[in-house]
Amino acid sequence: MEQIEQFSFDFQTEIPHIIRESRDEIRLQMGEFAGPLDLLLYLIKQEQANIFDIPIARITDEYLKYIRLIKSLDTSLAADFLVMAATLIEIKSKMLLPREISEAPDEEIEDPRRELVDRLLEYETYKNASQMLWTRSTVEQAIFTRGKIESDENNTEVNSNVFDLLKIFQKILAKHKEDVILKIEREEMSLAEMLKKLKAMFREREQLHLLELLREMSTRQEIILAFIAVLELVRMGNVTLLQQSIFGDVVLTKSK
Amino acid sequence: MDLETERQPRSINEIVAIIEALIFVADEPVSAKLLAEVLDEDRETIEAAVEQLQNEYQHRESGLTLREIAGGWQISTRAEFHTEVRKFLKTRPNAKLSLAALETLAVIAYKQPVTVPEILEIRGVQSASAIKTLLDKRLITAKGRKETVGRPMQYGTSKEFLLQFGLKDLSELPSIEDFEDLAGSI
Amino acid sequence: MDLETERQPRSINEIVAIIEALIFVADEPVSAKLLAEVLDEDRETIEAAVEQLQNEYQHRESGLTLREIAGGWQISTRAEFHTEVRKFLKTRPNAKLSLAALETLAVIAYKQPVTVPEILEIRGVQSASAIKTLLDKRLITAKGRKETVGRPMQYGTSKEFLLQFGLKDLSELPSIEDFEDLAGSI
Repeated sequence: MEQIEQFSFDFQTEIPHIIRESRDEIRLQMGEFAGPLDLLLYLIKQEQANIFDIPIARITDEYLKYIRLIKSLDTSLAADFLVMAATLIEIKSKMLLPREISEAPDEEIEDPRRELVDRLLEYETYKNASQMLWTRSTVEQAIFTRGKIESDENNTEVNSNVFDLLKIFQKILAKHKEDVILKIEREEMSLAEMLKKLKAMFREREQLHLLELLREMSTRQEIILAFIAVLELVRMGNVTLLQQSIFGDVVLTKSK
Repeated sequence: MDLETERQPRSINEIVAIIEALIFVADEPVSAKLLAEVLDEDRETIEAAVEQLQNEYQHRESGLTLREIAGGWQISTRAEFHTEVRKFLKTRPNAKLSLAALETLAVIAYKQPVTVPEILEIRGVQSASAIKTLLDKRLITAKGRKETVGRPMQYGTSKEFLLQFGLKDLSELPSIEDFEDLAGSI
Repeated sequence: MDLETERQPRSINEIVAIIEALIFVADEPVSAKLLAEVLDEDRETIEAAVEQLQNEYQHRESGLTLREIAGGWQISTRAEFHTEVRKFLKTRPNAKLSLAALETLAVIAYKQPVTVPEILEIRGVQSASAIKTLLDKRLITAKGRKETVGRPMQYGTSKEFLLQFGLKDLSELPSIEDFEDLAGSI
């Protein structure tokens, strides 16, 4: 049996929750929330609030308190928690605005919390469904199929899907890349050879742009060598360097 | 090639026995369709035979059971003996999916085919590593591309999902409305 | 750890059922000694139970048999059904591939049309037998000759490939970009 997941949890005992230590101190218990909606739902239930009438100011404060606790969370997830924080603050500020007296008093004023409530309800639907899946898989783990028999011997073969193709292809390419790099390193150039190469280039033309020259080099090693070779040519008085503007390209000109 | 033509008609008990043998040697659930093909019997005969076999399994006080899963029939141990089986195999229960992976799987199961941005929309959080886990565990699979900007990949559940969650087919999942009704209560 | 001590004594039928489950899940014939250990029952009880189980298998008109082999017990199909069993094993879906064939298929799928020397260059190993397997399984097909020295044959994936991998067309193959959101996790 393969073991992949690093952390597991138990729906009955390991639901993450926050323990209030004192007025200002809260502590996170058991793992992480599955996302900002998960946390929000938890806070609403904790406050025993009605999801259709969320006490937005109180919940926002609680939410922000928690956000401070999860600073260490990996950044991609933290971003999603922060987006929710911004949404909550926005809703809170809208709720604080005095309700304009509507031209038509019967007209239904859109509750700023409306969209959030819809999202929470949809999220909770799937969260409930995931609990059902958890229960099913737990039951299923009590059931075993037969052991290996003789006719299974072709089990070296794998049942594959398109993702296997992609993964395998990427692996081959990665291996291939290593091979190419190795090949180049074996054909390492010496400084003398690089000097020779540059001199040959200057035999054909008067000027060379440094960037262009370096771009022609295929490895870091060659780039460094080319740079040293250029400096060497300057030192020997074979070429002069000219930079036409600050941060502009450097032009190598053959000395007369 | 086809020597089958001259064979004697089989009795129902013989068909039941052959079916049992085939389901046993198969390394995955066997559909009634495949059984009918291999035995060269019609579908009704096969279905009646499978039903008889299942009754036999139910009435014997046996350690095994015959059940329909992932579109086919499979013999497996009875759940009540899991302690002894596990002790014998020296296995522990499989590592469970993380909460994030389970939620993502629930969204994919009920919304399929569904794209990564659509999952993000519902869960409110990036689900990349959860999707990666589900792909690695073969619980989900590609279901073509969505004809929209960028042609994103769509995901759906796999046969492995049915196997690991003990489902005959997707229609056996409770309807999403059941969970909708639960949401917002408390 | 050992909670076994407080368990209820098992009935003989229960022992028989558990033994059947254990023999069923085992990869190798199971000895009475091992069964006695796992069940924590004495050897005589186990031997009586195995005998009872064997009688049941003999008297049921079943497709399976319980046999003693290499000092242990094993469930297998009855010899008289070997024709059907063999026929069945041959019909198994051929989406299964060796790793070498899968690698070659991956290269062909993503690089098509591609020649044998090009595949060799990418994989770094001879792929002739893998290509033959793929041709036999109709997963790849010849796509004309390349206009270069020796005019080598080019290969690409077939319609059967699309079918077996559940793709509408080649544009549905997952690409590296599809995994950019999943990057870091792959």
